[in-house]
Amino acid sequence: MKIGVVVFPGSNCDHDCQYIFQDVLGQYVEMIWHKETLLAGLDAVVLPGGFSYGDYLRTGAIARFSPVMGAVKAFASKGGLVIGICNGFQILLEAGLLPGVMLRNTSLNFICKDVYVKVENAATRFTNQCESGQVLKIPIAHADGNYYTDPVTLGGIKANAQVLFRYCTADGKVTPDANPNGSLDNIAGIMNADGNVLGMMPHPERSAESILGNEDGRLIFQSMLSSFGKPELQSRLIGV
Amino acid sequence: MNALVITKALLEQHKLSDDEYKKILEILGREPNWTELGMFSAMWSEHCSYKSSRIHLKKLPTTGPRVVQGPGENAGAVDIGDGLCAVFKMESHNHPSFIEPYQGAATGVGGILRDIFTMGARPIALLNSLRFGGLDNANTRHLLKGVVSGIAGYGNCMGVPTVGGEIVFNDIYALNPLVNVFCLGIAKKDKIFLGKAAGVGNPVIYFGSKTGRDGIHGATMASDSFDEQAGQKRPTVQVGDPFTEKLLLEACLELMAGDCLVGIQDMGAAGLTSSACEMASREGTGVELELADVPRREPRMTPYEIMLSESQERMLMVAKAGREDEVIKICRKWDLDVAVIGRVTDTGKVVLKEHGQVVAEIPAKALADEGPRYDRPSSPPAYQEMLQALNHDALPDVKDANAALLALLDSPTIASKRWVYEQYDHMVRTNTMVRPGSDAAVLRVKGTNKALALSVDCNGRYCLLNPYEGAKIAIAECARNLACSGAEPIGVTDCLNFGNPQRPEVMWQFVLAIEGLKDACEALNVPIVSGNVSLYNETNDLSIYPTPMIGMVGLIEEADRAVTQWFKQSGDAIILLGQTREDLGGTEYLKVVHHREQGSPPLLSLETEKAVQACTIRLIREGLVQSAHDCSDGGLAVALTECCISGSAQRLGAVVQLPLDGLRRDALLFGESQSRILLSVKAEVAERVLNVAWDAGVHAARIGTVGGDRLVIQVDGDQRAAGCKIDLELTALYDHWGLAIPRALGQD
Amino acid sequence: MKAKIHVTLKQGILDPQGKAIEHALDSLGFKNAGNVRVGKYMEVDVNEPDCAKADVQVKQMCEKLLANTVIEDYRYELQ
Amino acid sequence: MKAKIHVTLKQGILDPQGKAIEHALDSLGFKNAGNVRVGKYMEVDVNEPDCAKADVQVKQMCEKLLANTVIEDYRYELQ
Ligand SMILES: Nc1ncnc2c1ncn2[C@@H]1O[C@H](COP(=O)(O)OP(=O)(O)O)[C@@H](O)[C@H]1O
Ligand SMILES: [Mg+2]
Repeated sequence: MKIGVVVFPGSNCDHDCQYIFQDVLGQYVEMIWHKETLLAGLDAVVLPGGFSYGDYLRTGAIARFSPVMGAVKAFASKGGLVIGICNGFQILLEAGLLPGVMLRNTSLNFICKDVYVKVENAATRFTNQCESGQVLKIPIAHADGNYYTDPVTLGGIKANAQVLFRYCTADGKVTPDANPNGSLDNIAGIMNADGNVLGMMPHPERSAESILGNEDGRLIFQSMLSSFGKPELQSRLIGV
Repeated sequence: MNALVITKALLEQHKLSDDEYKKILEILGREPNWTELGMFSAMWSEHCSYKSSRIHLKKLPTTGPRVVQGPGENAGAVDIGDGLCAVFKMESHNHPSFIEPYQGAATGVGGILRDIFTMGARPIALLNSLRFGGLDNANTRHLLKGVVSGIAGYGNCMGVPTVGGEIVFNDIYALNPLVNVFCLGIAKKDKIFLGKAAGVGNPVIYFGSKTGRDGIHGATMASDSFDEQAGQKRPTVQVGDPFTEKLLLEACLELMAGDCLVGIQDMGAAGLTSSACEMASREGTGVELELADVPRREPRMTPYEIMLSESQERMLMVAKAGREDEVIKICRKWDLDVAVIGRVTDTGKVVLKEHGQVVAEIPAKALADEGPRYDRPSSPPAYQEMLQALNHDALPDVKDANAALLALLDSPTIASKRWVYEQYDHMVRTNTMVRPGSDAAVLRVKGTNKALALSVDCNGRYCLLNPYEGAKIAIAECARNLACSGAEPIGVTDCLNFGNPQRPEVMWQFVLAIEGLKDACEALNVPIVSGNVSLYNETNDLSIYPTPMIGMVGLIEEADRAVTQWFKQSGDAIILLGQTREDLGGTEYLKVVHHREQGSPPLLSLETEKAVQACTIRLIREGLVQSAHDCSDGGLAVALTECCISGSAQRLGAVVQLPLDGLRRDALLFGESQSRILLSVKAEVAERVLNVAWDAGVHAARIGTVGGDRLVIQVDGDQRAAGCKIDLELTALYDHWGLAIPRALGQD
Repeated sequence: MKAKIHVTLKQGILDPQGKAIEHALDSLGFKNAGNVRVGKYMEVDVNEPDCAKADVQVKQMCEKLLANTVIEDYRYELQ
Repeated sequence: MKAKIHVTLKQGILDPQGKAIEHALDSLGFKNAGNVRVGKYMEVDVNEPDCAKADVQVKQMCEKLLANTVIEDYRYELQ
């Protein structure tokens, strides 16, 4: 699989995403400077985490005007796979590729810790290697992950099974206590109606190697690969 | 050059003594102008010139087979094999953080990061050592919140994980908090960059942010004591811009990947002045700069302001002549301001021009290296004997050990720092194998099988009671934290925070502490490769405790062998390495329960320490160890508690049986005897582990078993052992240890 | 000309910052204070002598970048 | 009464946000825009009918909490 990882000024999980796809999963990865206007020959695009443009003004607000975002929109509209992680999710929201906005965490603090998310829909190109209802342990690291949208939109994405991940307890209960940031309906990740654009706040790339003590996040990347018909990964697995 | 009347008041403002001024006259052969006076003042400040400390720092051991770069450059570098080296350093930002905690701490992080990436290393980890007053004080709470969010704000945005640190709360730091930040980066061994202005005719290039009027006199302020008028020093506050620094980092690394760069240095304290004169001085060259070409944020800045501004996120580099366009192109790609502002010369002088007119001219060496050096008088304070006297007979032994343990767990110095490190991104760059919360942070080194372990440590109270022993213990404990993860120490950086060096008792503390660091480093065979001195940490004439903060780096050859401090499995055997003595002096127990900070710090035998650490590392390497945790603040009872409840995945209880062996009950449970490490091992290898230890000459005993949902510590012995039993539910222990800090902050 | 721009959260949108400040004011003893709302205030120099043109430009800046109109309102004055 | 409070960075203090926004406006084609400064705008209800007393309170809130007077200025109106 050919994967493009977009580098915005201020991206800081770009290398981490590159490492997972290239060094751990053995895929072909291209780093894409944000001034690029063409995305040719790629199977999937990653918008990595970080602080694009320092997250000044609003998270993702400036990055969405980067030249590359026009290409990302075109890529997505032709059905290309796009995954936005953390800041990448925030950019997808600002760019209108996914509905809703991010508010500040209710604690106002940046929060970095492991959380549990429940897979709400396992029949997608991002989750097909998970069981429906499966609980994944994946870390979050953000100050603005408090997802919000209007009730009509919320109703729509729920009805359409676009909510892929919700914050939950270790045993899979979606409770207010399990919600780390005040996110509406405990939403941790959503996809678009066409099912090819995913935004999620937790960082699967940080929990995809046994040497880091957790491989749950890997299921998401493996799902992406398998949706390209490559369930048998020729991956160079590190630390297994 | 405009004439200037040098008055006493003007010199005082610039913190230059009469003798120092005389020396300036000698060097120049004339009176300095205002700009030159300012430049001397900044470069000869304590902060930049180390005038009170330099002759003592020379005693520190700084060499070894792994040392690639020792003190003197932006940071030290140590060989870790595979063609790589670890580049690291620690810095203080105490005074700025007291004035404006968020920005002070943030710009401290910014400064130490630049020190690392100017060397050609990509920063991969930050740690921080903090000292505050008691949390019952509203201003301390404000400082703590501000400092923590400042560190988070900068480090998180940069994408460099903050993987560890330590915090001590003591009223002595209430009006003089300490904010020390440590950074480590990885560089190719043959691609280390130095701050050298080599090659006459080569262009001197400025890049990064524009220059504003921020922080003028920051370097002299860092050498200021505070008084009630601290508020008036406020305009010197600098605002950090981590986004620009991130661009600066990427631009630097991209420039360094090519071959157009000759030398590079960041503009830290004393801004353009220090970078220009130090780069020239190191190489024996001169530089000539045109100030009109310096990118500026504000109109009508004078040469004085331009040269002394401490605007953040700026760099100075010397490139190969003719390669300017390449450099400019890369800087522009990263949206940075960039300008060729001068050339390297062979005059040995820093010459500054404004629109072609010379506005300052000073020999570079004189500014950078020939500042004053003082051998300041030192003598022990009159109260030293009183401090050390501790009559054990006057201290009632513990009657309710459960209550004493809970009180210790409530002490914010001992309590979990989770509230702090959850605000730091400690996982970005996906190297963090052991996150904050264990004795040392462990990071794998991508592309190798190795890992690095990092720890920062210092017990200021020990150093107050005995500066020599306290400093020794700081080194020993730091190394012990590394050993508990399975790492061999390979290098040290320090940040020596002391009071006013013009007080003989402060100099006495300083000199003894240096002796202690030296002896401990030599015994443990680990060099000091970088460091920083922060003096004048006093407010209203009250000096802080001597606090020689230590940052240590350790190497683990096989990353997957690293262990953490918490228990792993029911049924595992608990083994204590090392011996418990009657060490109550200077303990947290004495402070919390008896409200005394007195006595002699625990005895440390460097020989024993070395044996215990070597034994632990060996056992871990052989894969025999499930968990390892050293006994420090709060002694054995607190260490056992932490083994039970500090793991994030699960909590596991323990049943422990200790012999009293003629000790006091409190000394057994809460005494801080050195060179002790708690291991948990699979029951079937317990015997073997004990044998390995005894064969290595290390005292070892099986003291209990992991399991259950309580911590039970029984003490056998005579009648005197009564009341000494600890028996508490893990949930109760966690309710104190885990929540003490958020509770004190009203955020539980 | 100078544009003075206010960006505020729409009515009914949760304001975590406002809430936190309200809470802090309360614990500082300002029992009278309530209903805190936090927004942004920006000043932008617009080098355009024609008032009407400047107005169009500032409006576009707000719509495109300065406000997220899903949750925020904006208003501005030109001076 | 309602207090409308503006908190802005002091003259000469670096405004990283303003800088980034300026840059963004420029690349969006707003070549006329410059010198962007970003501050906070807050509204606080003060349940105190006496104007003079309310004034004292709001001033204190600003000094103690709402503004960081080391680097920020504030001003307010009461309505
Ligand atoms: N300021 C801080 N920032 C990040 N982590 C911290 C900080 N203070 C403490 N920690 C973490 O909390 C854990 C316990 O710290 P400490 O009690 O000082 O350990 P030790 O006594 O072993 O040196 C360590 O993992 C440490 O890294
Ligand atoms: Mg320890």
